[in-house]
Amino acid sequence: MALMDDFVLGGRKLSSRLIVGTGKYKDFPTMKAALLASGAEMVTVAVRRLDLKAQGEASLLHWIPKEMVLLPNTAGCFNAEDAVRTCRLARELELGGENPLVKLEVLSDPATLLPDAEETLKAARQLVSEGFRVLPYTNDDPVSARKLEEAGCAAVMPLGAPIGSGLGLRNPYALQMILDQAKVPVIVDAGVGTASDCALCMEMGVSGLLVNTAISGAQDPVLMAGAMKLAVEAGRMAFKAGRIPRKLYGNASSPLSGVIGSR
Amino acid sequence: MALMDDFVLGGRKLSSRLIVGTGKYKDFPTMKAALLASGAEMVTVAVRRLDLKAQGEASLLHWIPKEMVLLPNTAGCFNAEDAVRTCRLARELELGGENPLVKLEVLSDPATLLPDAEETLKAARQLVSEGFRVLPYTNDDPVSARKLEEAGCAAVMPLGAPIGSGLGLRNPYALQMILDQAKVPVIVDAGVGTASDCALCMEMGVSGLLVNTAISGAQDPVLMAGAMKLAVEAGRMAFKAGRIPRKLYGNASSPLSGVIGSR
Amino acid sequence: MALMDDFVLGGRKLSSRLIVGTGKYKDFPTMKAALLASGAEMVTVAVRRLDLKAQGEASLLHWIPKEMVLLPNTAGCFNAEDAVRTCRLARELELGGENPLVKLEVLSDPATLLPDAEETLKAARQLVSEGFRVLPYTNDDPVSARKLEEAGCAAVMPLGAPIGSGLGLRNPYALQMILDQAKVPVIVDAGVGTASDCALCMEMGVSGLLVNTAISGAQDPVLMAGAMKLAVEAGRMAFKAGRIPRKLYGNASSPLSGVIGSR
Amino acid sequence: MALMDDFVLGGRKLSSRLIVGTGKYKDFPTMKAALLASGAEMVTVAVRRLDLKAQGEASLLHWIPKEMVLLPNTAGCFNAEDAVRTCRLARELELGGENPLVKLEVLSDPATLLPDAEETLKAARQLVSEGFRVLPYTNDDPVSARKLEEAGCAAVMPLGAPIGSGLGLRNPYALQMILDQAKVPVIVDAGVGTASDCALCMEMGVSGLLVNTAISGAQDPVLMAGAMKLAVEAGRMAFKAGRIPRKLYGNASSPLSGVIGSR
Amino acid sequence: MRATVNGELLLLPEGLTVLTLLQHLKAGKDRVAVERNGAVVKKARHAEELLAEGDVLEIVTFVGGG
Amino acid sequence: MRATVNGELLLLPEGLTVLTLLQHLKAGKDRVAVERNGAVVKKARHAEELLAEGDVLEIVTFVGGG
Amino acid sequence: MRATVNGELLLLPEGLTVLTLLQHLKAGKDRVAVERNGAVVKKARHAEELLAEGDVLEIVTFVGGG
Amino acid sequence: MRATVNGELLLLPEGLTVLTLLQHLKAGKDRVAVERNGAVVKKARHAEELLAEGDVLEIVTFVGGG
Repeated sequence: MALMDDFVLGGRKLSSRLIVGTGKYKDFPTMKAALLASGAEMVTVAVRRLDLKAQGEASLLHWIPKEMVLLPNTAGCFNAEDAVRTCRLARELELGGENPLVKLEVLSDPATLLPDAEETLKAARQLVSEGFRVLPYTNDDPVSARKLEEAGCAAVMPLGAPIGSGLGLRNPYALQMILDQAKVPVIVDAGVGTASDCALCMEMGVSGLLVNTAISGAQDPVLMAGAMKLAVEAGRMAFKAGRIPRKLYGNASSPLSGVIGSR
Repeated sequence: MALMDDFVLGGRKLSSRLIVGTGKYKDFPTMKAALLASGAEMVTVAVRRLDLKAQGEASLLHWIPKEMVLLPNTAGCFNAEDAVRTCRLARELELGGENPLVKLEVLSDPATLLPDAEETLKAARQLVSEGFRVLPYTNDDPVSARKLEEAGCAAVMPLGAPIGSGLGLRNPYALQMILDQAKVPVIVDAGVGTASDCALCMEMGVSGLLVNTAISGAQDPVLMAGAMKLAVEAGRMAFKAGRIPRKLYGNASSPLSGVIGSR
Repeated sequence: MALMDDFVLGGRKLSSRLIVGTGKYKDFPTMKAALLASGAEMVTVAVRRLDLKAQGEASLLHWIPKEMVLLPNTAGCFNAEDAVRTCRLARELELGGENPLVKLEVLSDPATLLPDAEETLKAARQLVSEGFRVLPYTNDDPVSARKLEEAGCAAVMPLGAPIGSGLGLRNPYALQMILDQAKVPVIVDAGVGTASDCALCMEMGVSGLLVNTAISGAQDPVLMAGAMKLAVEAGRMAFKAGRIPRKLYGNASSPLSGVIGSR
Repeated sequence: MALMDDFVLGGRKLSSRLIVGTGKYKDFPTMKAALLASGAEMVTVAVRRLDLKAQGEASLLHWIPKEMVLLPNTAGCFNAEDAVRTCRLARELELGGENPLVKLEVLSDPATLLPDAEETLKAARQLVSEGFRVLPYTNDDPVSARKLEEAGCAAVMPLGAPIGSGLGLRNPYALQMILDQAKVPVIVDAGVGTASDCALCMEMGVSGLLVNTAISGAQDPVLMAGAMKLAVEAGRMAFKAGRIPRKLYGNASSPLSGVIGSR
Repeated sequence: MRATVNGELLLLPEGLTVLTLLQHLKAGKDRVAVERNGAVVKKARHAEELLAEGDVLEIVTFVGGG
Repeated sequence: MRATVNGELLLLPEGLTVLTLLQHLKAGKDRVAVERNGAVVKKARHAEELLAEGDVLEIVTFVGGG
Repeated sequence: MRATVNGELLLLPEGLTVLTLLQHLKAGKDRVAVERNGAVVKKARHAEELLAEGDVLEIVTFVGGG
Repeated sequence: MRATVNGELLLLPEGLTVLTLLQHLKAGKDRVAVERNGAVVKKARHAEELLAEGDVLEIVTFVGGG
């Protein structure tokens, strides 16, 4: 049974709550099969220097289904200025559009790959002023998230765990606080390791997830993409369905009366 | 994308790995809708004294889709003897069949609803000798599980948490040990609270789950049934797909080279 | 500050709630130093065949401080009968005593080292009938614990995790249920990995802990023994002191009024 | 057995690794008894407007043992400027001293009481330039911690959980990353609920803890203070002693050979 | 004739078989199974199996359960 | 003369110094620090520092905190 | 004429525009965007925008990323 | 005379008691307990208890354990 609850992210109406990356696939055909299996309607892409030596090399874009919305990111930028310049180029690459969507990602260092909240905020303010719809990747500090929302970002995208770590949601308490205060969509970006991580985040009420390594790095990326698709839907449905409360002592699911031999 | 991997449980070939209960629904129509939404092919039913006063009351069986396999349980029994008698009556109710399937459940007390491993084992040995295909509900002690398997049970069904508690999988270490040693299907029975609990258990490699209260007790049982269906499939697919390893420090999903401004 | 709350275990009044084992030390002097550092008043010993070839070899007992109560165990027994015979020999080794204390341990197999609850219960009933004060090592199933208590055991000693695993308390829910029902002392036996594991168990209200590998296997056993001693005391005191409740949103520890610059 | 490993915090040599607050006690005598029971050598105090109406009221300082080092905090400040002004007044209150110690605490809002990393960093830079020894309370983001260290802070004090929440260490992964990179002492500040939380943090290798509400808010603050003292020592000793590794399958602590009845 | 049916002592007409008992109790509507004095009475024997004074009978059916 | 002390507008005698203000307020009993118009007034200067119309003063002390 | 393109110093023919540069570099096959001395050159202006000695150019495209 | 001691078949002198067996085995140094054919021999009876052909004896002591 399908649940009809689209949501709007950066002005785009989406029915799939799973956004997937296009990095680190062993080849383009595998990537394309995984993108299709994921059911994603939005995919992230990176902006990089054209390789002047690689003549006539196949282009990424030929392998991304046309109907999928491109979400350019600023991965690889370690300060606000580079991130802003990258977004301006991304806008040009996307052939304009009034309010281009960008995934803002300003990292602190190559070792931890953690976001630099200070620089991310600086870049977000600039980009918003230039008309971008900014989806910022951030840490799980509710204060950073609030400031990004106040800066006019179209969503906040806290990490579940470091990029590529596969640790899942390390701090549900922090995510709960972010959800309690946010008026824009909350997307968990980075850290997912497997399908149940997606379901768990969705059950907490996040609007969606952004996953790359957990799919592209799986032994069978296409199968994992399908698993993530179902897990995100399952988690959303469970969130809507209203789970039973947790208690130490349970209740019988079969009637305790009418048993044979009783008096 | 659908994953084709049927499994055999007590001689029945099943493609759905979610078994659901029929207890505690507010009415039969809701139950039927939930059963259908769950995609289950096997449903548990309890054996109880006929209510001599309730004339012409609607029967449970009219509301269970014909194609679903009935799995009679011995819920409510607190000793081996009552459980065995209940199974014999269940066989009669099922109109014979060579090797009738039963869910053996011998509880220790109404407060904790925990299984009595000693009595369960005693009943299992008797029932196997009478030709029953026994699916025993048990605690999460790997030794109990091994003895039930050695007694000839068709599967072992350890709890994730107490019946109706909604605590999910409380002790993944114990379940892992049970999986490491079992040569029969391992079904997690009882304790599930929400969809992610199902995905998590499936990702560990269990053959399936048995869920009742988490569906019938949800605010929207039909929607939760659908969520569980997807979560079980998602977890199974993720298990097959081979997740990425967990590590404290991750890896970039976008290339770190070719960034603008670099030298 | 010292907390005065002795407890009685198998008829012995103890002020230390840490019981330690004497196995797997690299040498006797290290063992003795660790026993002293642990502050233990009761130590476990195993019963084994005398090595007929080892002439004049130093004896374990010479290295155990005289004031420490010996608790002979039945480690290495895999069925009730061997355990009972071992206890009878232990009684003789202890030079009689009216109601000798024994740690009953009947394991299921050398791979998991998990207790065999069924055989343990059988042995417990026999030993109680022979006047032993039985301290049974058992799994964390509240039903097993209750049956052992009903059989007349002087305490129940559920595992925190498998012997020597160092995983700490894997299932606090199960331990809580055991504590809720037990009228005899509950001792967590096996599974402890480090000091905080001890504190955590004591804070839940257990009467004490039994630790061996986590001390003898530490890089510095004597220092770890001291750490465990303090952790057990700390956990007991915290349990008595009554901790603050957990909540997602906290409260300021400094007054929020009277800050400079405010109006 | 006592472990001799003093550490230096903001130029002060300390043998106790537990720093305690002076807030929220029901009365001064209880506070004093708790401070003594905690064994703390450094205590935090807040800077507040003198109450012009409260004539001749007892002073906090009369109740703090003279030998304890005062650590003034900037609690209640919600921006860098107020925090800096508060520190300047604190320096005057402390009657000068070359490089006064301050606990820098800039909160984001009264609801979450979470630190504002951006403002904290701004204030830290200013205070360091004025010769203060800054001990900053911060979130558990390793990037914030690194920037504070680079700004010249004498330590970093990440939260374990929100102030007064009693949730303990919510994100050990983040703390581990902070420890991996820090060259200054790491003190866990805020979030502790009970003794085992202290032991656990110390076992990870933090230099110390700062606790207030968990002591002052306990049913018996003096007893809890004693529990925390022991837990901090226990955790430190366990860290130094080198714990056994965790594994799913354990090892016997008693020899498996020489059992009676064997061949 | 008296018999205990599902835990209740009932006064029943003489000469009932399991089948006529079920009809007497209007228990036909459901799929049921019958245990007499601790042993199952197979459906095939419902018509022949005569009840006796003091019988203890259990008449069961399927109900919702987990 | 009017001055704001700890957020309250007070009417004070003319010619007060920080020191005489503290005496006037009976604020001697505690260890206190004073900020005048945003800048700390060192203890050594309490006797000389004359207050002026409209001054904004903060007089602080230590209280319990975490 | 020398210019730095994607971090490499290149010797280029005189009088190139952004458009002819891209053709010169056979960079037509992909969707690209160009930054000249820190400012984006809109596609519409590629044909007019003349390059100058010492220009620093970035020519970028989309690649896989997360 | 042959007897199995701690799992090993030993050839022993005739007429041994438990006590003289222990001396023969130089097993005096430790605190030991003895089981003969499945039953404990109390220390008080070590001097009288005569061994017989084919006895199965277990001589145990305390060793380190957890």
